[in-house]
Amino acid sequence: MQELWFFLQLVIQGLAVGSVYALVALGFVLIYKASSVINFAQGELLMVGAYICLALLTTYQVPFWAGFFLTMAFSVILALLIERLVLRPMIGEPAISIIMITIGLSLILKSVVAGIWGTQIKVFPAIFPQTPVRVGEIMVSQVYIYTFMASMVFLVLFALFFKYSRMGIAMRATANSNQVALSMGISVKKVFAISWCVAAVVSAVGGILIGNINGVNSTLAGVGLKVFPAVILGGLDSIPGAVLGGLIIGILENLSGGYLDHYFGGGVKEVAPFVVLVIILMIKPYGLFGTEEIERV
Amino acid sequence: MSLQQSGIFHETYKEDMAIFQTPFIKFWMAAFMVLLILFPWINKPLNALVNTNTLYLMNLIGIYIIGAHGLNILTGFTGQISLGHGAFMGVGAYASAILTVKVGIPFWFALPLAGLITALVGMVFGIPSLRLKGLYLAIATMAAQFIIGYAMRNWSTLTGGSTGIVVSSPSFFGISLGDDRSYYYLVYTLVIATTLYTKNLTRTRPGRAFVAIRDRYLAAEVIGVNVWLYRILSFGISSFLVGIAGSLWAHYVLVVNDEAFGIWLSVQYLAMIIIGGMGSVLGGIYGAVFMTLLPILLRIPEHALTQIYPGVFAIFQSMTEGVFGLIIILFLIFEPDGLAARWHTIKNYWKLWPFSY
Amino acid sequence: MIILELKDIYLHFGGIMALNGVSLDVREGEIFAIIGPNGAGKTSIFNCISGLYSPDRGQILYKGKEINRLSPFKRAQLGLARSFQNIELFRGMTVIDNLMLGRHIHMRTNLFTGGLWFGKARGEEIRHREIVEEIIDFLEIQDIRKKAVGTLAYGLQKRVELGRALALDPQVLLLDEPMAGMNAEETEDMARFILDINEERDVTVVLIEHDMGVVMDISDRICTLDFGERISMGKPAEIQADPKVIAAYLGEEEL
Amino acid sequence: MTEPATDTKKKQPILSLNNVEVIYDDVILVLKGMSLDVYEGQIVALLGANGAGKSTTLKAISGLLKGEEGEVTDGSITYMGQPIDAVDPEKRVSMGIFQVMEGRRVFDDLNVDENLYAGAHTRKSRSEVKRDMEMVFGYFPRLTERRHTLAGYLSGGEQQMLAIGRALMARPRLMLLDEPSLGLAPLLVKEIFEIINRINKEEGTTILLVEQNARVALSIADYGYIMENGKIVMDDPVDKLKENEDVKEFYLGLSKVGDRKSYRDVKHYRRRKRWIS
Amino acid sequence: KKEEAPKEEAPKEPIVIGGIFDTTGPTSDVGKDYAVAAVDAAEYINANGGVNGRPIEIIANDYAYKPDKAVELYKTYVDQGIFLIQGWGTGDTNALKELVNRDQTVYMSASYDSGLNDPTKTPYNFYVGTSYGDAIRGAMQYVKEVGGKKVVFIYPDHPYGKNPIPAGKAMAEELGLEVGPDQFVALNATDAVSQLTNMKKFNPDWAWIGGTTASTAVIIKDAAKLGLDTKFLINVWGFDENLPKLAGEAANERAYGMAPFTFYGVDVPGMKPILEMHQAKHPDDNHLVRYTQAWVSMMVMWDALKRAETLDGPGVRAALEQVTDFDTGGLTAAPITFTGTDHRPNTTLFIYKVDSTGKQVPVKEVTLERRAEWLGQ
Ligand SMILES: Nc1ncnc2c1ncn2[C@@H]1O[C@H](COP(=O)(O)OP(=O)(O)OP(=O)(O)O)[C@@H](O)[C@H]1O
Ligand SMILES: Nc1ncnc2c1ncn2[C@@H]1O[C@H](COP(=O)(O)OP(=O)(O)OP(=O)(O)O)[C@@H](O)[C@H]1O
Ligand SMILES: [Mg+2]
Ligand SMILES: [Mg+2]
Repeated sequence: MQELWFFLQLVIQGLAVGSVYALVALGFVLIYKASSVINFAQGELLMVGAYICLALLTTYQVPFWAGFFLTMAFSVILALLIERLVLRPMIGEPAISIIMITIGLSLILKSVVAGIWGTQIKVFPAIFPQTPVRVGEIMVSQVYIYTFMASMVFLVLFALFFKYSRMGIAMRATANSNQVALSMGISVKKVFAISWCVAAVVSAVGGILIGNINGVNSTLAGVGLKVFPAVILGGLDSIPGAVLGGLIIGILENLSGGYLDHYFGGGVKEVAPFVVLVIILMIKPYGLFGTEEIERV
Repeated sequence: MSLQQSGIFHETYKEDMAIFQTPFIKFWMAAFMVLLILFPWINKPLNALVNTNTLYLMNLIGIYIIGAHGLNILTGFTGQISLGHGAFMGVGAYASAILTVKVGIPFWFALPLAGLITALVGMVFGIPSLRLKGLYLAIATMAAQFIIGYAMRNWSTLTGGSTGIVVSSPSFFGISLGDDRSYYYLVYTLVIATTLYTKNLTRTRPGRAFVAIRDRYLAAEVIGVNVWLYRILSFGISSFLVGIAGSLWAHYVLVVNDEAFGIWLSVQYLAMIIIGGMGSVLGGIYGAVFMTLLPILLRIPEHALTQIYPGVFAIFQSMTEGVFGLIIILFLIFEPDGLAARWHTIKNYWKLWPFSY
Repeated sequence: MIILELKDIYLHFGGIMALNGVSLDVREGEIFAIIGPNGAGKTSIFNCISGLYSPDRGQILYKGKEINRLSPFKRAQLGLARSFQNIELFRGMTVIDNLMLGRHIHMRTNLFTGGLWFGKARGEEIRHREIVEEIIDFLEIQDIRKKAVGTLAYGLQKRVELGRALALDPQVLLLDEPMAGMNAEETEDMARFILDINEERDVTVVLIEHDMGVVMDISDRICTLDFGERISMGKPAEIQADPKVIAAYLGEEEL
Repeated sequence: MTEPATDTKKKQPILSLNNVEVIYDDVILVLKGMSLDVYEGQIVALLGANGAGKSTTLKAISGLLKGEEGEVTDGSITYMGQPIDAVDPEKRVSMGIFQVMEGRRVFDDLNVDENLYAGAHTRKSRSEVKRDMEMVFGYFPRLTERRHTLAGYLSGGEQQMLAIGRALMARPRLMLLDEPSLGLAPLLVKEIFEIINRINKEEGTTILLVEQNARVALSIADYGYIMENGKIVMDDPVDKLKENEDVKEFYLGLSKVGDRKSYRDVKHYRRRKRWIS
Repeated sequence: KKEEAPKEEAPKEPIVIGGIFDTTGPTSDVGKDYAVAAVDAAEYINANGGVNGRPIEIIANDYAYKPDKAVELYKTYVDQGIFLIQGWGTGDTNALKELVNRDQTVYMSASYDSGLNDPTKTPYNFYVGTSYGDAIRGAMQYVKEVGGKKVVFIYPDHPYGKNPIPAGKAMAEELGLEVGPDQFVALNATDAVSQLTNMKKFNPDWAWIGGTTASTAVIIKDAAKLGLDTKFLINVWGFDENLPKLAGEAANERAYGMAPFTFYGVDVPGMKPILEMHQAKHPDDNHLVRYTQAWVSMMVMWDALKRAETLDGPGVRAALEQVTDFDTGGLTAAPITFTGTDHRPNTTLFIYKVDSTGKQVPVKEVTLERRAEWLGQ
């Protein structure tokens, strides 16, 4: 019995943490789907969002909801700036250069944040009720429940958006070929701008939620790295894949931490997802839901 | 209009295939070699200027050049992005350290062996490349990065765990290569050898097959390239070189510790070849120089500022990383094809000058 | 003698039957054309022959031996070369390098000798370079030999692609719409090249082409496909007169 | 340059290129003073050998050069009386210029329907788009059965149909067609040109047509330009052009006497005649 | 000798000290404060007569916690003739120990790794905080004293976390404590539920945490969430002024810190100059105990420099080895003593706890024997 509770606790906690990953992965996939850009600065966007909200709430004493929306507004502005200054000049350049650009971007964001707010950990004022929810012997913080809900809402919104909206189709077209999209009158700039804005907003939401869990400092951006196994597992360009991938990685981490760490001396939690990832990829090379690259001649 | 330079006619294909085609280039190449040989004896004034040990820097640059050639073969030529080369370099470093310290093999055997071991490990982690494409493969190599990193930390009996292994400097017929100057000659002998090797490889059959796989693997297969084999070979040769770099690194820095071979190193390697110019042998060199020098150069103004306002130095330090990022971005915006390409366009321009069009 | 034979080939993609029991045979030394409406399955036949698709059912015989299970590169080594409908050149490389790649199967340089260069590798490079230059002369593309193919005009790329296939020294050359995108004069050149390849180099040519002027003129035999099925096969004159072919493909107008 | 046909003489051209120079990669000069006028409602054919710069000309007009390291360095392009050199390519589409790019550039990862929707990106009314979509499927029944297939899996000809269908979805004012007949079966070539003719006559769409199949092209065009090596070397109303001996020989594939010859009879490597060399 | 960026009107050439700090890397949350303090202390030293009239100058460079960067900086310093270094982490200090030994460079680290205090192995390494090994032994001793029976060790997969564990286990065994299965929580962990759930099965009275403040807060919060009764003893880098803020109420009466140093701002004589410096230079900044740690290291170094017979590595080392009962003005739990055979600064530390109101208060001072067999362990 106790073993069962133990297992369930691990799974539930995995789901909880996984929903954080899912949220970040969503923003990531969004950018990828719209522009085939692999965004290495996803974690930094999240961190910036968290810091902005924190500054608003603590330094400027803004009430939570106002602070929340101001943070969203700021994220949009930041995304527009990034798009205008950094990505637009790169339209039409090879994907790998753009990847590198986002790495450069992550360095800048990180150092600006460190320059403004320092590197010490800051604590979020408690926004969500602190008492964990309890089911039997299982306990989950409420923040995670909100995170889970947020990722589900975004999941549905994005999936519909890409399938049916004019802009959604334009975005996928752009990802396929900037050049041809341009020839359709699709504004590649606009597509980039919108996708970055939305991704920044999603990330900021994620940042605020995660910030609430453990406070905010520069290592927060590290969550960005978790995104890779998640999205690849789900399939790079799949919205449901991102969410599912995030959840699976969360669960995997917790289960391997709970059952294997003991035998291997720590750190299994961090690598186990990658091992599973490689195995799954060998069976399904495009992840669970990723679209296959078309290879006909 | 053809881009072939006018005025030079090759009578044989042999001449047409030579690396240095004009006396002009040959002359400068020779001058450069002389400078390279003399450098350890004339670097002192430079040290004070940039406030660092330039010989140390040169050695690091040399080591990274070898590694960058490796990654360039895999990513630049074969088109398979690797985010695991930091770890592969670590494999080379650990292999060499274990072989010399624990097994007791002399450095001169450990060096090529480390290369081979890394090649083997690289090929194992290259197996997914038979099925995975593009970014999926890139992330699979990132998995290699984390898995190897984990092994380095946790396989304590072999790797000394998180403390690492302390190694000693190699010696050459009784002469210790422990100081920067003699190590310099060791490193640069290998830099030249690997550079020539890479250049030659990429302009002959295997290199062309690599590029063919990068550009269009289906077509490559149809014209008779064993895509499978060459993908794995590319991983192998690429890891071999980076393993050599790792071994050199280990015997220079004298301590092997997993922290040095994290994902950041992989990213840096990638940055080197992107900034230098992918698929260009010179590109690997430019990139390694650029990525190693830039942070050092950035320290100069920071250092000056620290002297003036000692209290605020921390802010500047956090900024240098940002400036580093900024320069990478500016660089890619203004020179998306890398330094080697810039050189290429300039060269083309001058070839045709004054009739540029 | 029959050099290449397809026996009852079936191939489907999801609900689409791309090939529906196609059989055909190509005789050594002839120019054999495959025609048919768009989406009839012509390119799919090529893909089956060169090993990019594996048919659901049926046999592919080359010189009497079944090659169904061979991987594409092995088939190339046996003497099957092809060009593609959507040009599949190595865009980043120069024309020379593209053609040198055509020589890949005839070369032996490996990771060691290649890296060392002097000695074996250089000699081999020079020998094969001579062969490649010959092809360049033959196709009259001397002035672009050092250009990156990605920047060449469409028509020239087609020519380079032909050159690359030729460099394999094939016994059977599969050409997928070699005349597409060419004006009358260039079509004429291309036709001439194909004829020369066929006559002087003794290469069997299998041709997919929509330019009926060329097809009817240079091919020895023609096979017509529609909806994955062979609707006729025979001499050009027979095909031209076949009402089924006219209805499905040629249209009423005279050529 | 000869004067354009008399009936269009007074009108302002809808599109005019004046001495345009285009350079690729900062060094390769491809268009060397290209001039050309297209009048509203016309079908204008642009012919020329491989590498003459036809596609480059179209890309200069639609603004798609930038993505290929190309640049208009001299001269001006005017559309409806306004210089458009500084206008972004996507803006030019909303101004009514639409290019069908060479080599069937469909969106591989989108299905046929979505490709068509993407073509209609600049249009507002959903119901009209729906209607036009049915029209396109009417033109190309082959596409109807492949509606939900990803475009990347289509055969070459099917992709070409899709590329043209996509252009129809945009309802442009000036359509730039780069080798629309590429890879299409003879029957379909005829149909396509009929469609082109029809949208020109019925919708009044102006068309600039680059086509290697000169016979068909000249059969529907009003006016023709022949370019070589980055310049226009000849331009005339079609009727006149068709009578030109050189055009007959090099573009229509007719020998001096005017009948067809066999390729097997062509002796090796005649010296080509070129207008400039 | 190099003379770059000389201080204006400096009477004499400054003594240059190399700094290898983490101000941007993963430990920069504490590293920055440490670096600032080192620079401030140099200024204080110069204002108070310097080293027999000669000013000192500290070159504060960031190595972002990368060992190879540290080696590079180190080599650069040595090349410039520098023989005295203020360094930082466990990984890099260990990485450098061979070189340090070879070059006879005095290396004062912020890593209190016990492996660095045996002069027969690392004659040029010094530090001023109670070693991690002694801290963990002290913790076990305390557990025994308050009647604890079962302990578990929680630490990251990282030299700082791992190195002292064998010492802790040996001590626990010696004292007859029951040791449960180790738990591993990464420094950047965002939750520790799986580990704590695992630990719950053993249900220890006390658990040792060998992480940094951030991961410690995570552990403590999750422990509270899971309703564990276990109390935590936290190593020096995991217990500072930020902990109660981060962990909130969860830390109250649950978090105990092993503290070799007096917290920033506590009213002891040694804190006076620190506070003055703070007022003068950056009154708005907010400092942690890390500031004190760097300050003490600099003060001990100053003391040795003043007494050094020759201003080079061996000279300063000899002077440091003569430091006897150095009075830190209450900044450390006990005075500092080095000898030629023992580089353990002291074996005494405070145990702080977070009380029920969230304040960090000292509860006890533990002193260990200076057993010879514990040297370097
Ligand atoms: N991206 C590019 N970079 C460099 N040169 C280019 C580029 N695109 C085209 N060119 C060159 O410009 C010239 C004209 O090319 P263009 O594609 O316009 O020819 P075209 O007349 O359309 O030929 P075709 O009939 O074969 O399509 C060619 O010589 C080609 O090599
Ligand atoms: N890999 C694939 N996946 C799905 N459908 C495919 C694939 N390959 C071919 N098809 C379908 O099979 C049919 C035959 O295609 P194929 O390319 O052989 O036609 P084709 O005769 O070459 O036509 P065209 O003259 O237009 O090139 C087409 O309807 C095409 O859409
Ligand atoms: Mg086809
Ligand atoms: Mg063209």
